[in-house]
Amino acid sequence: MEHLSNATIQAFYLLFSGDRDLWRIIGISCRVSSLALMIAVLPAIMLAFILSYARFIGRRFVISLFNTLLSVPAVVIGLTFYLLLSRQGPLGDLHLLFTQSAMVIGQIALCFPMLVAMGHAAFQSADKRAWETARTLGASPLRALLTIMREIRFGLLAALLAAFGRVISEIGASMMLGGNILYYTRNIPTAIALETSKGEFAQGIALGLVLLLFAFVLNTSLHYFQGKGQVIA
Amino acid sequence: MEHLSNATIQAFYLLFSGDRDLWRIIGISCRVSSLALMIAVLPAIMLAFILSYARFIGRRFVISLFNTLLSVPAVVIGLTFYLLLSRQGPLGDLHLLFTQSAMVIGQIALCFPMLVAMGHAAFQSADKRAWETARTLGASPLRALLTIMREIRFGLLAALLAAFGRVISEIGASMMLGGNILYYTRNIPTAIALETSKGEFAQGIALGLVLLLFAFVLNTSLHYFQGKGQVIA
Amino acid sequence: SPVNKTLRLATTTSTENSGLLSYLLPRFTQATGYEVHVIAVGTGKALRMGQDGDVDVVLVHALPAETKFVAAGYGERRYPVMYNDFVILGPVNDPAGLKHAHSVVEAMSKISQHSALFVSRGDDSGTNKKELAIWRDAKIKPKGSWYREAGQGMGKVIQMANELDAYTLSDRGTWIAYRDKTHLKVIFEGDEGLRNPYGIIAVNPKRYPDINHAGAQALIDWITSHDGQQLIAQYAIDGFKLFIPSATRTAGTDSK
Amino acid sequence: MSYIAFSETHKAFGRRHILQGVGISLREGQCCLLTGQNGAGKSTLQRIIAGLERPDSAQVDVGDGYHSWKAQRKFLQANCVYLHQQPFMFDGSVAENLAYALPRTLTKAERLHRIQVALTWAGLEDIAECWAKTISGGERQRVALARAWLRSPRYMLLDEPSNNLDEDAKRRTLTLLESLKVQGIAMVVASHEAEQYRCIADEQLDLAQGRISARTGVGSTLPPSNIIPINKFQQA
Amino acid sequence: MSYIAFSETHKAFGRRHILQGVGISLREGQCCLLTGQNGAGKSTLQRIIAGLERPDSAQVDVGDGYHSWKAQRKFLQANCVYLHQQPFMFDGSVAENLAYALPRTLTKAERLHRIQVALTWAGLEDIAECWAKTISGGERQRVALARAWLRSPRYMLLDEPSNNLDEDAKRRTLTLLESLKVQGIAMVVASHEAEQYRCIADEQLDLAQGRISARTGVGSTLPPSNIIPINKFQQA
Ligand SMILES: Nc1ncnc2c1ncn2[C@@H]1O[C@H](COP(=O)(O)OP(=O)(O)OP(=O)(O)O)[C@@H](O)[C@H]1O
Ligand SMILES: Nc1ncnc2c1ncn2[C@@H]1O[C@H](COP(=O)(O)OP(=O)(O)OP(=O)(O)O)[C@@H](O)[C@H]1O
Ligand SMILES: [Mg+2]
Ligand SMILES: [Mg+2]
Repeated sequence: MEHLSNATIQAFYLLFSGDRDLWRIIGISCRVSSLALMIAVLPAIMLAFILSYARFIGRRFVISLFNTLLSVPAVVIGLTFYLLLSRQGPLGDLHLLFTQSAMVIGQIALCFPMLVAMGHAAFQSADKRAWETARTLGASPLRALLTIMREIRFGLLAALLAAFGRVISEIGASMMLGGNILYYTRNIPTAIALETSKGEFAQGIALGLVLLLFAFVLNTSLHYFQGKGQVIA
Repeated sequence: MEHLSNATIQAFYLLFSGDRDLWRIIGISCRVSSLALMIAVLPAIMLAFILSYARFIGRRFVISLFNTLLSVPAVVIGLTFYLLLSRQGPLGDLHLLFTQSAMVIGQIALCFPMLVAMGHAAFQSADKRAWETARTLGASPLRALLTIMREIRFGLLAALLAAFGRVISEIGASMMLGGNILYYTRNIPTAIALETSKGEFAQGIALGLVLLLFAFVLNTSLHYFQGKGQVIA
Repeated sequence: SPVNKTLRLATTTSTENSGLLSYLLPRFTQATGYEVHVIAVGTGKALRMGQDGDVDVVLVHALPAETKFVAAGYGERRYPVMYNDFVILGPVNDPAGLKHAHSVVEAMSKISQHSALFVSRGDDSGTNKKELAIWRDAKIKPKGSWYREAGQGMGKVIQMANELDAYTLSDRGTWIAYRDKTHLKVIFEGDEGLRNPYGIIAVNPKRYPDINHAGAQALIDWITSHDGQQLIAQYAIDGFKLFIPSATRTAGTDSK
Repeated sequence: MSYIAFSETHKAFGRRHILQGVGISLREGQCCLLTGQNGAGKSTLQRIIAGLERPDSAQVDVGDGYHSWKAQRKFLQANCVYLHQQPFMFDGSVAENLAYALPRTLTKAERLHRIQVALTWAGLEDIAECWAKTISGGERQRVALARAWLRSPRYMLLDEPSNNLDEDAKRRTLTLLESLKVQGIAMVVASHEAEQYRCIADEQLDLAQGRISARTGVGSTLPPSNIIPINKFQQA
Repeated sequence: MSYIAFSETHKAFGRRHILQGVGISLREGQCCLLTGQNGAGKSTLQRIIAGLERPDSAQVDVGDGYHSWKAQRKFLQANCVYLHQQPFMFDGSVAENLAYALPRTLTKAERLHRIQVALTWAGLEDIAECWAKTISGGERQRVALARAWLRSPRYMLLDEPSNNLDEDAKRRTLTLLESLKVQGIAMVVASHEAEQYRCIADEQLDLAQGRISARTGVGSTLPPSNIIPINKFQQA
């Protein structure tokens, strides 16, 4: 335990003394995960909206499907894209394997179902009159959509945070597709996995705390934008 | 690719021909994850409810905290409990390490924040009048709570499915705390990880499909209970 | 039959992935009644589990670390069990010309001279430690974009080297298991400096009186016995022998 | 004789001081008509009486002397029913919504019987099995009223009960309230259609500028309840 | 002269056939009072006219001959405003809710001006900055009415517009509707308080058993709109 607190202190020391390796790892985590989220979020929200407001055959099947995809281990996603991107795979010519792009692709595949499933639950909870009122007051479909999104922003934010949590903390896909190459594709979770596999548990935990700190800062700032978390009539 | 379809066919063959090893692995996955969920769900929902309906200092901090905990990699959870349960740790005398109980503990820690954060988002979306109407019509607080839960069952179900997805697919905690011991603590995701590390990609994917199949069956049956997923006034 | 039937063995992924353990251990169980729970992790983590008393016995391949482990009193004694050797894998066309090297140090120097891509385990495993020792002997600080530290298991690193057309250092067991799945070939092998010895150490019962020391000793006794060694010698994948038994010598360190 | 008396009730939302020392009392079999402009605080007052909204301060007597609202809240919630200005329907059929208000100790036959009576009274037999969230505005109001009635409380706080109702339903509502009065139930009806309720109201309280400004005895021969000195209540 | 004419409008919910071939037409500057018992289908009809609810079948003419509802839906949504029976407030202040209905092309000064006018009309200056989700029932209704007015549509479908309003607000609403009529806006007002609207209604349609059973010209000297032969419309 003492060991642990030492390692934590050391990790924070490295963090704030601007240790280059550590910041690089953090930078890769941030870049890859935020890119993946940014790419996934719009289409996912649109799909969630369509699944809530449109009526078509197979709608419930699609919803079930996305809920099911939440149960796919990151390593299976990683593996699937590995086989696609590998030299012998159909997309081998792109030479994407073991690059950050490959990690981004894997993470998109990971957070997309989460965004759709949770986003759908959020849209589902919206008052139907919100859409009607917006439309009848002359809002374009896009504006009406934005209005509903504002109404359910708590739910959408929760979806976003859950998706963020999923991509920032996953190891399977980053490991398979990125290869955990120092300075190139090693991000915080794969670095943690590495330290752990070395038996350097304290280092692993300390890195975990760094990750937590980042997530907490992000969270709190998002909550700030969201306003009061109160139940209203 | 051909390799892959062969492995899939083989995996399903094993599945339906009642291969003992495979079913044991599946059984361990189901037992551990469902136990973890069952233990976590009630306290988590209660906490989510309190965070939505009660007013106390530090409430928003607690909400942020649980959202942040979504970003903790499974391996860090695994590591933390490893250090607690290891012989030298404070709980070493329980001799829980490398048992299914340890896996259950790790998975509880993994799904609890998910249930609280998503459950809170769901309660947040409830109409305040639901609680008031229930109470004024003579419902006990418990019955009123159940009534609200019924009103927001879509959101709660989504929370449950997300939590299920998290525990059924996580590798880090099961690997660290269970040790991936064949017949004892090897579950589907750790088996996938093992096959993958052996380069047996096809086996890995095939096991992933088995997992998917299970998740899909569970999902569809849950959706059946939930009723129509429609937006209403 | 024994009182405490379950025995926990922490070992490296290479022994587990090569299939050796699933070949040996059922026979051990038959002979002694002990059931072995295998926890396959990296060498560093395996030793750490022994140190913490979470397992009863460790089977690893990182001689200096093992010596330290025993010296620190974490383990009782180290018994040599077997060895295999490391090989340098690389693309068939061998861009750095390793084929003509006379020693492993020379071979590795060539890689760095040509700045040919090299994928390192980078995870402090036995194999990684071996690789670093060779770099040290060659007086080279591996750095630069040609040197990729992967931080993953052996199998993954072979796959990566395959994808990147890079060189890498692998143990023979994993290589044999993977040889059908890659374009890589063994480019350099057979040097004395590439030997990879495995040792088995029972966790010190003085530190943890309630661990299954009897079982650990039984496993050690069995695996270093004539029968056990015979079985190791016979173990082969597709006709390739993977391990050479080495327990005939007395307990302690085996010669380099 | 049971009663509830509120005095010195204050409530502000932000800087807007809505109730500034309001006093009101509800007595067995009395119907009190609460009027006032939009935003005067009628609903707020009713919600406070029903134990649903916390006042900034209030003295409440439910027969055991004046205590804080918080101390009396349990009693208020258990004995009052508040009919929301925009009633809320639970997810389920109309019949299920009605069943919600029944005590859970009743036998099944008794439950069915009471629900049937309520459905008949409200003219909702046809839509008993409809999903309550989609019924029309007036049907919703009827269900809410019937549901509140099935709860058989001692105090009823009705917020605009005749909203959305058609002529016939309005008439039936009045008849219902009259019979409830006879059964000894105390009522506070907030409405903008005062004339409708004149015939059953014992007094009319007009809420303006945070105070009850006009207290008119209507119909009833009793003096307006609020004027009865507090000590007289406590002797009762 | 702009108009909308619906004919043969059918709508069923499950097995309940709510509208069975209803015809109605809205013409510039005409106010049509829609009455009927609870559950008669008034709201449903208005929602269909506003393009919000899909009828099972309907023939709709908006000046270009009869087409299906689906084909005319865009026009209906763009030209009609429907005031919900229980109005919905967006998350935001009262002023923001009003601003929502304004065209986005206006200058800022113009926006502010119009909002100010609406606030003044509705008597909501005091609560302009209040969070619209928590305002009182009557305030809500006023905001919704003012918001619909700011949209300046050609057709207004008002569902119980005087619900929850106090006397003063009711009077103002009538005045507003009168002036809107003069501006040439066509209105359909569904209400259970028919007498209130008699003075501005040109005709009263009574919905019962899925049909418009009584067509009474009120006040206006024009014949009831539905009786005008369709071909006459098409010439216009
Ligand atoms: N939760 C709240 N937060 C902030 N302001 C509120 C809240 N509830 C009510 N108000 C304000 O308090 C005032 C009184 O509201 P209340 O609903 O009691 O009025 P009312 O007399 O019932 O009016 P109406 O006749 O319109 O129903 C209103 O101006 C309203 O905006
Ligand atoms: N979405 C829906 N699903 C099922 N039934 C519905 C739906 N909407 C309305 N109904 C039913 O259709 C009937 C007509 O409803 P509508 O709201 O049009 O009545 P209304 O004439 O406006 O009544 P009120 O005077 O009570 O407002 C009602 O019986 C209602 O239960
Ligand atoms: Mg009110
Ligand atoms: Mg209606």
